[in-house]
Amino acid sequence: MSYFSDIINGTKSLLTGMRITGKYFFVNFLTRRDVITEQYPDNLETLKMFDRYRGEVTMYHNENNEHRCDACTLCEKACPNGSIEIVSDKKLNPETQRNVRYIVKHIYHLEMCTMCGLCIEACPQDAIQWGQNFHHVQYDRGKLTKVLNKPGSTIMSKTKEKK
Amino acid sequence: MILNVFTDIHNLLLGLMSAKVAHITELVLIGVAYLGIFAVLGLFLVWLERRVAGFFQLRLGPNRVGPSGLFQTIADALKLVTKELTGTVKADKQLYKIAPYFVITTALMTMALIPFSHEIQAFDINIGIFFLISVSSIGVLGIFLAGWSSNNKYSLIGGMRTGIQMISYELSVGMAVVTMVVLAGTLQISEIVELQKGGWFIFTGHIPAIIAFMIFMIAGTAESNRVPFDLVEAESELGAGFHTEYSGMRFAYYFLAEFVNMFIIASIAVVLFFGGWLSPFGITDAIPFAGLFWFSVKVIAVIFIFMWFRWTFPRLRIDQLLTLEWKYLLPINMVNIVLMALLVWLGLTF
Amino acid sequence: MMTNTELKNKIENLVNGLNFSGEESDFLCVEVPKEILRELMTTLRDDTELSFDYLFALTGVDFGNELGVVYHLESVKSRKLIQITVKTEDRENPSIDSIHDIFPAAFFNETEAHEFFGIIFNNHPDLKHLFLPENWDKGFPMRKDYTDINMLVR
Amino acid sequence: MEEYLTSKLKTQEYFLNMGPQHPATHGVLRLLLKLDGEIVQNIEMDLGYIHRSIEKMCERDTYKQIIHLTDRLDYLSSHMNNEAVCLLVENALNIEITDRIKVIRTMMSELSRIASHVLWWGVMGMDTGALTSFMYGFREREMINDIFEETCGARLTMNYNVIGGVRYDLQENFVKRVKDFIVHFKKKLPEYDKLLSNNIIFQKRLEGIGYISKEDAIAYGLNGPTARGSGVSCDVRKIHPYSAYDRVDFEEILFTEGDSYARYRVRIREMWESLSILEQLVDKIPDGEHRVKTKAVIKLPVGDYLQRVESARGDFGVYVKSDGQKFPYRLKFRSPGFANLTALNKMTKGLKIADLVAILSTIDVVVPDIDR
Repeated sequence: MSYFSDIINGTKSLLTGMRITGKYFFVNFLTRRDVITEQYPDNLETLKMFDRYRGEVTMYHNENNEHRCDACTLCEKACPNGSIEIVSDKKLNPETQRNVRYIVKHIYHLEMCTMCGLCIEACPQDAIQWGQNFHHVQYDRGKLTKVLNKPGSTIMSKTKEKK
Repeated sequence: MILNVFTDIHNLLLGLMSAKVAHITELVLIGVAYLGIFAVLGLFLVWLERRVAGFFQLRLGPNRVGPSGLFQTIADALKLVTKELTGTVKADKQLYKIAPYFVITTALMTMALIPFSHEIQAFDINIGIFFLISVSSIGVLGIFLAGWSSNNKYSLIGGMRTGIQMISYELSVGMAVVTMVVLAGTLQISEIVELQKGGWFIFTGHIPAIIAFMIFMIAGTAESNRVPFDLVEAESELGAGFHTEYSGMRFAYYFLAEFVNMFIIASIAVVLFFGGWLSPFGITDAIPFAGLFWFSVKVIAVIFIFMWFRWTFPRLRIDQLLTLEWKYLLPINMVNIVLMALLVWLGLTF
Repeated sequence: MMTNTELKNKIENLVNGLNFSGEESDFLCVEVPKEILRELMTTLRDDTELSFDYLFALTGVDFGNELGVVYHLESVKSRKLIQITVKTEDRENPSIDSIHDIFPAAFFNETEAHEFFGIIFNNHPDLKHLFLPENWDKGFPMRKDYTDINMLVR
Repeated sequence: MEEYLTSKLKTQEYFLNMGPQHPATHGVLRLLLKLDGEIVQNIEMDLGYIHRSIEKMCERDTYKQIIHLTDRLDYLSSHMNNEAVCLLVENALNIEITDRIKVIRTMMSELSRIASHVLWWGVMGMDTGALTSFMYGFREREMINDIFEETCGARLTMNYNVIGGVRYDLQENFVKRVKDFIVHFKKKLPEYDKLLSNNIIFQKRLEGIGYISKEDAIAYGLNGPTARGSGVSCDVRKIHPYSAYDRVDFEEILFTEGDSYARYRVRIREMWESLSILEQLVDKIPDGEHRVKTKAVIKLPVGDYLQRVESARGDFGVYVKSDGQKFPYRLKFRSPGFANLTALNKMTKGLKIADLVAILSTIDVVVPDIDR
């Protein structure tokens, strides 16, 4: 007798499954309510990432094109994959009459970065921070190597308030 | 009115050439027309499948090219046409090239029997259903040859599975059809439809007809190699099964033929159970070509059920496939035929 | 549950020639000469009171002068953990007895230790390259003296 | 008749190369199958297609830098992997962490577990041919990933744990989002059962397939839900409680059938248990520091350290041999997937290719976890 009860129970289980998918079909067919996918390139304008989103490392520049990086190389040392290289030089500070290190290039290899955040934690000046940009697509890997300090930028004087 | 168009063309051709040549020309024209139907139908059904799948899966499906993504499949087809035809080095070249045409030809041949409406049916032979069943079983050769000739083990397994599956499920399709033929008393398709003017067979045949319909749907799914019986392709096991090594247009042939086969199975179901082109209660019987509308609606409804199966069920294993056929469907089918014969004999049908 | 000291005494009575340490830490560490490794493993597994029947991890270690394997065994019954170390001084042709027939779980782990440290496990039937390419001939990557130009040096 | 046939017909076993690119191998696992028709006679494994030698990389990294590498092992339970390394260092240095940290870590672990199991469920459906379950699983996973993204800044490689706590404090939205998720998921989990678990085809595909006995499960070192399907009690959350698991009330799911369907049901029931853990904790997140101060340079004393956590795949262990430097002398990740995979041959022998796919799915392999 289990032969027939097998058939009946089996059919019942199949119909239950069809009811679940059918429900979603008709809801989506009529109202699009349960559609969960993002319409990706279309929603670029409205797509906003969360504040903590780790997209890339950026350097904060204020409106006078000034940054806070004093070339201490702590971020370079903290990086596990060597994705940060700092090219620095020394110049004479006219006020204090002492040689001060300043950064020529803060090179950031996005292609090697694993977004671990150790550089940002290591930075004593809060000079580098997370950027929310996730759209890193490039046709050439070389374009992923970025220089974080903008051309012509200078270091902020210490008296200015920290961000 | 439109019927006149056919006569007009006929007369025009007769005026231009001798009767024999005109006849052949007409046949060619019909063949070309059916090729067109084949392609459009295939592309439309692919689009429908993807769109329906999208809604089942909380997605939208194709929605960029054309209204509601309707031209997406045409774009895909264009891409496939331009693609290189690759193959394995040690493939059996002749069989490898010939295999897709088996599938295409049989699909086209069976399509000739489909009564789109009262007026549109290319080939109304008096052994229609029998012809349909026998021709459609040639198609399996195409799949089998593809699996065999590709010189790929995945293809081979897929091809072997086809053989097993088709031989088994052909029986059930045939038996379910025979059940309905017992009720109809004829094999000619147009006659079967005409007989249903008094009521569709699924109602007049009641219990055995419903059982036959369910069996036909299950076996039909298996015949058209769709989930839950898509062991031939079984993308999680065999990659792409028998057409792993096919690319470009040859792949497109298989792809389209799969969908056209689904259409054919659905059409047979509509003809046998739901009165073909007949409108419900004969409301539009007077309007010519209204049958085309009703036929399409019914076929799409049946196809939707196939799609519903596909996007709900897991796949069976090969031994379970055979168990289902030989231990469940076949015995039930046999009892069902006897039941139907009894009903017809005792006059218990409506 | 047994304390580490009790465990130590218990094992000492069963097998001779072992070197114990780490009685205060979470798990008892045993250093075993490679000749009696199999004897110790069999005893630990089969003794009803100990029943260390679950090989948790098998780690190949390069000790500098020696190569060795660290086994972590656990008893499913008592959830007691024990660490067993076995060393071999021969760096050219290091060999340790395989325990894959005592603990089937060791089978692939021994293969791994073989290809990364070059330790040959006696009586292991299939010491093939599991992770590395089949034609790998650049030495044993996890050894301390292995160098690779692509390796980031700190 | 059969004797006559076997004497006349020449049959041959053949090899089928499954992977590294194959839909069912969940990544780049390569299996060399020895087949007799469709029946699997033997499986030879070839791993290492995604081997990055993370253990060797760890030997040149400080303990802080190791953490982000563990994300890349079993990427579906990256939080638990992080936690293992952090717990190891904290226990070794006796760093006292606050209750808040413990609770946050526990909640995140359970969310990760649900996210991993939900994905597994979807893929399980896909491997058996039911394609729709994948998207349904992703719907729930998306909600969890949003929680992660808002709290940790990343969806997959979370890297949320640091030594001595967690990187950021919880978002104010966190509690609300988790509560929303609990409500949502409680409605959707029964649907999972209706769609797949009770489906007759699905049951027949899994029942009695891939059997492994309790003794074999222990001997092969199986762990996690795979072993619990065979009745081996091996939940690290119960046997060696860490973080806040000693203060929540949950059940260790055990099934004794040992077949694929038992393993399937273990994971489904585990989602319910994770949900109940979340429910117990979500209203009772204690106040306090989210991160305690640690030394800038972390050096572990000479010795051997082992820390185990229950990741979504099972018993994840970190073994560190320290020589007192700031780099570990030898670090070993004991991966649960690798141990589970060793029993694949035993489970699959004599079954069909379709069964192999289903079994591979029920032991829930994540290839980076196996290759490390």
